[in-house]
Amino acid sequence: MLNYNSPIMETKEYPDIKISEVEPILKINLRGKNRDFVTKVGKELSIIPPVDPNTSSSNEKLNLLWLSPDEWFLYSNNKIELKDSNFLEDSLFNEISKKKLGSVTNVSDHWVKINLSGTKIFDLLSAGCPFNFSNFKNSKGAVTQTLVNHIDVIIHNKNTNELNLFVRRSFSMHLWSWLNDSARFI
Amino acid sequence: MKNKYSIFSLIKNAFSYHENWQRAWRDPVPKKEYEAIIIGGGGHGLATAFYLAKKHNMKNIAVVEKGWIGGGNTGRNTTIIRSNYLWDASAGLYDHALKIWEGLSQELNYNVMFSQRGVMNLAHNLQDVRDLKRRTHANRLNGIDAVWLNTEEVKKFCPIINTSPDIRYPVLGGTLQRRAGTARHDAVAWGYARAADAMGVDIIQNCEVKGIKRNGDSVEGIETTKGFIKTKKIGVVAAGHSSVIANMVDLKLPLESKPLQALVSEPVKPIIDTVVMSNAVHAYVSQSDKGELVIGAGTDAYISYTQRGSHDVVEGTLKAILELYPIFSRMKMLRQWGGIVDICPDASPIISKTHIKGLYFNCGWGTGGFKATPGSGDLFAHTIANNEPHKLNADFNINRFVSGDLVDEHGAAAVAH
Amino acid sequence: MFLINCPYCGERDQSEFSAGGEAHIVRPKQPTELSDDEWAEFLFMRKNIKGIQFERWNHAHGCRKWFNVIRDTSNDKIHAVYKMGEEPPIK
Amino acid sequence: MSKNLRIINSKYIDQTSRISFKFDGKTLYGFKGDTLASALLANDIHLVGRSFKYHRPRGIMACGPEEPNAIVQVGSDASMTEPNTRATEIELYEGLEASSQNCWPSVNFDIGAVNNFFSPLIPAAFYYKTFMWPANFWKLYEYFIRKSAGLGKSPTEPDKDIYDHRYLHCDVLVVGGGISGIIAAKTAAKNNFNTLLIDDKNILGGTTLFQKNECFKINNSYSNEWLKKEIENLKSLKNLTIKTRTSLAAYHSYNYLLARENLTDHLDLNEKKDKIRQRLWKIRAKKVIIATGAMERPLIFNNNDRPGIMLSSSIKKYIDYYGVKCGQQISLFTNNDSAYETAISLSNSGVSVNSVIDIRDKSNSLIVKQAEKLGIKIHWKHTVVNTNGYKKINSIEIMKLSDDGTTVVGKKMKEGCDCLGISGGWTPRVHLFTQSGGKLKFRDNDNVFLPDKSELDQISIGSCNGDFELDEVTKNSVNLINKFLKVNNNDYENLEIISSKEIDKKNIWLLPSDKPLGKTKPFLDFQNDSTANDVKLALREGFKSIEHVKRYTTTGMATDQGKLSNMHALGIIAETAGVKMGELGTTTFRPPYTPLTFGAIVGRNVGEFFDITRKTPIHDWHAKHNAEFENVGQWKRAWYYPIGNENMHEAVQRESKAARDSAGILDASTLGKIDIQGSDASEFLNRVYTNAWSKLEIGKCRYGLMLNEDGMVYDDGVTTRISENHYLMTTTTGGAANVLGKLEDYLQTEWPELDVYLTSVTDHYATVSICGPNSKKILSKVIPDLNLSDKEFPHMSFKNALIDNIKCRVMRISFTGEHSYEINIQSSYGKSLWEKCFEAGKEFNITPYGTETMHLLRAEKGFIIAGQDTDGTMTPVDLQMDWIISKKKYDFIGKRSLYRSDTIRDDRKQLVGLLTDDPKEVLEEGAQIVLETKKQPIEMLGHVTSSYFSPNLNKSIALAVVKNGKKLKGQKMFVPMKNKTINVTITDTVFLDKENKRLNA
Repeated sequence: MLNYNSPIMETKEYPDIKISEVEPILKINLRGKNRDFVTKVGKELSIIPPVDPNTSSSNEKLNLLWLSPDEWFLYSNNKIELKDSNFLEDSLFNEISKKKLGSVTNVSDHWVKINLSGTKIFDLLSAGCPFNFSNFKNSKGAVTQTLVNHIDVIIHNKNTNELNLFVRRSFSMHLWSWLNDSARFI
Repeated sequence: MKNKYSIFSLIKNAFSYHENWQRAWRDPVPKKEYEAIIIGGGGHGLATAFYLAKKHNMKNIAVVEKGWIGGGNTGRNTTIIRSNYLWDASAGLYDHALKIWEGLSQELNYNVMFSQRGVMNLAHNLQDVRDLKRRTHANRLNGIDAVWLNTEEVKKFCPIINTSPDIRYPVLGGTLQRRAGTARHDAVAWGYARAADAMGVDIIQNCEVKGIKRNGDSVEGIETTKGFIKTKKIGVVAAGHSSVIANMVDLKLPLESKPLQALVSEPVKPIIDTVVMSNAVHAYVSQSDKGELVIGAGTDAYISYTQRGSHDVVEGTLKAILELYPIFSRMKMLRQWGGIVDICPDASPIISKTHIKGLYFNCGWGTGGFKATPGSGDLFAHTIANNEPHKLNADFNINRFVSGDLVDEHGAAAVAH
Repeated sequence: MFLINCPYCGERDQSEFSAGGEAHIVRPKQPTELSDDEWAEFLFMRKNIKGIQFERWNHAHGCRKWFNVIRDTSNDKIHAVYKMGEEPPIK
Repeated sequence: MSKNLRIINSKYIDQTSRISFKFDGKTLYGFKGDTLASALLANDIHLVGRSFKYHRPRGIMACGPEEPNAIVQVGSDASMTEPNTRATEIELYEGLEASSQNCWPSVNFDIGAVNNFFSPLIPAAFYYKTFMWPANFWKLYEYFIRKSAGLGKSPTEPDKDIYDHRYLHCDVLVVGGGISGIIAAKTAAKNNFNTLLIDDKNILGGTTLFQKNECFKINNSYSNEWLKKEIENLKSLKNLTIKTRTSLAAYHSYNYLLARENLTDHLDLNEKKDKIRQRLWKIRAKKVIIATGAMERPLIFNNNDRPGIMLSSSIKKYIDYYGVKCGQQISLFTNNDSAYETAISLSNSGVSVNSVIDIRDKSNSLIVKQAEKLGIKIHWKHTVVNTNGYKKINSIEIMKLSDDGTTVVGKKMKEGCDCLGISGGWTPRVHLFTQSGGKLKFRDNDNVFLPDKSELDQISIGSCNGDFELDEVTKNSVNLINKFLKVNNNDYENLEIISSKEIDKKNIWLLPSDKPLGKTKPFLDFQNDSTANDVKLALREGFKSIEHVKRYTTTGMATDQGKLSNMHALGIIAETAGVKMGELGTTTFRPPYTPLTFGAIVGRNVGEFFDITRKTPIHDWHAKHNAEFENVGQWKRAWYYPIGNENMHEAVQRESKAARDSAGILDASTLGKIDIQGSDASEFLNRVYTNAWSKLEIGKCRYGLMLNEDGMVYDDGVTTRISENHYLMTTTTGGAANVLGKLEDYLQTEWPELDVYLTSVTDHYATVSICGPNSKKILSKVIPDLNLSDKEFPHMSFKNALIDNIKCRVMRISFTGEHSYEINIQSSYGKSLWEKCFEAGKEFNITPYGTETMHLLRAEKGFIIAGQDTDGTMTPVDLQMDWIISKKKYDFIGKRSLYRSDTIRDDRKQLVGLLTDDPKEVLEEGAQIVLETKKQPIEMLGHVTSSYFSPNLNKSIALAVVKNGKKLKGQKMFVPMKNKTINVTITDTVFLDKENKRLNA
């Protein structure tokens, strides 16, 4: 049997800050331009891809994040069975990519999901992130793509003082140790 | 004739409380016409005028400068002088300059403080090593004094460098040119100005060029803020503003003008007595005679004429400095500034005629122009005087961008752009 | 550090973007028909304007979209941004 | 023995907490709240340093960042010492050690002082005029010049302190916590602006904080008491953040500002550890209010630089705030009213004021009247013509000014004193405003540059905007703030303000003396030792612009950046050259406002965080098997795996042999991978690669070469057709990001009509590559149910497969020339798959190999590495890869450039193989290749790009680029090294298995 290794597999707590890696979860990148694509995705996921920049739509299982006018990022809230994720990926691929409506790409292991919670998480990010969180903070579901300590990230405002941060796997260990080093001084 | 500078003239003048020193250069009103006009009163422009007068016996020439002489990149660079370039054409050009540097103070009777303290280029990855060794071999065969140093030898030559194998990008060796070094940038402009003035060259400051008058395919003169000046030969040495002049005659050049920043620390007692450059992590440092650490930062990617760059570039450079010299962490940045560098796609300059008769361009020096000042002036003067390039600058013509015969020096250029 | 108003994501710090040089230099549809000079014009020759310049930027660390910016290169002031394919809002 | 000059009553100094510190090795005492400067003065120490050029004794002159003289070395620890620190800004702490700089052997007896004797010989810029003979002696001269120059000493060990960064966004940033800054912050915060107030001192209030004078009252209470209440009220404002000990360093465009917060410099030695020393705040403010106040100007007269000569306002702060007497017989010298505030403060504290020398004819202001009431002697229309005392001033010489103020008349009076306060008026701190690109205007009646136009959303208020009187400061600030914030705050309506008004003004930039100018030393830039004479010399020699004069005389270029000297330099230039100061313009103030440690600028981006480190999913396995790693871009790649005490050569020889003899395994996860989907995918590939793609069958792989528009090779890799409209492209490790960016650029801007989507999957897949004759056997163990027959699964094809139910893609492609497979599996299973393959391969001695062996193996086959065998000047033709350029295709990126007059030359540098006559001799990569070693200059025809000793061929092999190489096969050539010349022969680029038999072995 092949065993599963995610890069971090840790949870760390600091005063008013908790950071942890949450894996394995499904992540799929969706690209498409026309209306048919949008309706098809809506039908497959029962979530309509948000058209407003920097927003997301969610149900109890899945989140669909706006990344750009023709790109969305789908991720599951919880650990998901391999067969289920394969099924979802295949059906999306067959309905969208095969039918020339856009593209469907599994990026489950391209991105690593780090969950940040606590009242000081925005101070933590501000140690290395030029993004202005003042409005983002208070709008649940808000999404931004930006840089944290020079590393590309997708940040999803999941709840008050709770964020899901996505970082490319090969960068994740570096970002993780930077987050921990920074947390010492918040 | 100007009175000669020397320790004796200093003593003599001391008795009159230094009240009898002559002007270093006149402040003439423009004549109606000149044999040739140099646009741009930086080091290259002033040197061009000097050699036109000295070697080509053209006395009736003027240098027009929109601000004050030496106020552009001449006074804003980190004064590194070296000739360890890869390609034969570049090696020829820059070593020609280096040879002139070696006697320049005496030639100009002005101490330009050319200090041959050596320039060392460091390698931080295997491809760096290949590229720098390739350059070292090429330099050697071109008669340029470059030697390869292994990590221990690097440490021996400059002990304060962190050569630990544990740093993120360890020093894997380097190439050293001992004849290379630094000079006092202002003195270069002032020295050439004084010497050129002594030979009758008119240096006209605060005179901005507004247009170039043409008659068909040849130039007739320049429109300036001080009126029209007639001439049949115009040498443009306007660095970052080359395209501005070129656009006056609808000439497009393969140039982009970008911000290049530099900074100095507060002065301290001697701590580093050579010049160390590191392209891979982007750190260049030397120490001025005054004691300031002189640090060159990188270029920004966007076009700008503001003489200001973005802070990230400065931060990026200093973090590389601290990676290689952790002892400098408590040193303080005293002053930072920016210049406008005109960059060619192949990181090599243009010293060339144009399709317009009597119009010559000397530009595209990017981040490395200062080191070439005397050679650039000498060869540009030759090109203007003979309406033909000297063999040393023949390869640096504008046409190379059409034929594709580029002189790609990205590897050897100070700042990889 | 500029503040650049990405037409898709809104105002962001310059560090999220990368500059792409002069805008509206269209790649020739039939390169093989061009003379060496014409090709060099496309390849290398630039206006390098001091003043109002139309230029390309990419929101590289955001939505990854390319767009156009109208910026005064003599003081770095940004006058307008507009999407690829759109007409410049200012002439 | 030093006396104690401390007076009892000062609210700001805790006189119960005695602190011991060391200065020049001597143990002294001060109190919490002192600066090093105030503590030294309290111990009657004025002499703290020597000047830069003449090594003249210099004392404390000011009380803030403008201090030019009191620059000390803090600490003696090799890693923690800090040079060039202003004693006026160092907060005293237990254990502080400081010492004078630029003097030897000691500040009291300094050998360098001989320079002062030679000073007539070394005017401004003398060094440009001499040290030229003999020519080769400059090195020697320079050695001594450098030794005597410089101020403090750099640390010699790495810094132990930690620095940090923090981004901050606010609606309103207020810079400066003086009276106008307080008003601004309160108004902004009360009106719901998210506001940040910063001040570089440890306490808010500016100079008003200790302004207890009948002439300055607000609503019938002393201005300081009124302000204290205001500061109290700030505490209740929730929108307001206050940061003290925070100095604004730089004001960039787009209201991007940098501020340095000092967190531990004021703490006792034992409290500093493991805390952040300085934090750099990167502030993005919607609106900026500058309230940075003004600096007092000195006066320029003969010998105005002796220890004991201080700014009058500083003497006032030392007595009123620190409770320190700067002397016991103090004289004051002024051209304006503010010196009288000092006089009053002094006499109120019982310090005797000899007299006030005032160059004006008279002044009837409130404050002067009050001084006269206190019986303070005033010499109207007089000037100081000279001062005496070497290490400390002991007397001044006074004479009457002529009516036009250009000369002195009458007889000289001598006045004894141990301290002279000088006041030349005030200079608004416009530094930040100009840094931000703002333009200045000149106000003639008191000779000040004021903020004028700015592109940014900012204002300047208070004395940095030219309002010097208390009533102006308050009233104008309130109005400006309301207008700027578009609010109507009536807190400050109808304040009753008593304020002295200065009516009589007079200014003389260079005060006359009874001696000829040449014989005097009127200092302008105290630290750099440039005098008014130097400036006049520069002008005489034709240096006209302020920038020229500044550079020629070094005026304003010391560590204080001319805060005290610039205005007088400008004044003297204007006077001498006969131009208006307004027209002359000022020098550009460049960031930072005060010197900023490299540490603060860099923050925690040092050591581990200097640059990102990228690791593959299999990294830990490599580390565990003692791999040496190579940096490839930001990646760490396994380089080679030494066993026991093998060196790199031995390890690589073993790995290479094993890979060809049996089986090798490589971690190829770092290769860039781009998932391409869309109905125009094939057409897209046709345009970006040089070869044709439309006909590539589904399930097949193809090698592609990508060019720049200039025709030069840019990147390469294998792309696989997964299904009709679905491809997986691989790029080089280093090229991945750039290639994706470049392709997106073309899609978005040049070919928007194409229906193609690109998604990076580089990190999603781990790539395990197995090669060698036994690779097939091993794979069949790993994926039993996959048919590996050459017919079913030929070279350059791919299969989907399942390994323990995990989807993976298997490509049969080869970069080594061996029969080999690349398995792409989602990264989380990468390590496990690697281990599985390793297990399966054990019986075949499967050997992990790194990048070095990979490079060797591919070189045996003559495969190029973009970036090693190419350098941005090589076309596919140069690489002898003409076969990969589709003749049919109408266009592809870079095609046109291949047909330029230079790129079609057939004698360009071309890729060839190289064999050394001595098969043991391994060429150095980068070595040059020549045909003719005799005649100079030696013509270089090319260079070695790749070179190895091949264990499989048991000889040295190399790839090289050589001019006209294609035609030179079999040609003997030379590789001239430093100490020998190596004979080589040009060969084909393929050294091993030319018929590619091994691919299907």
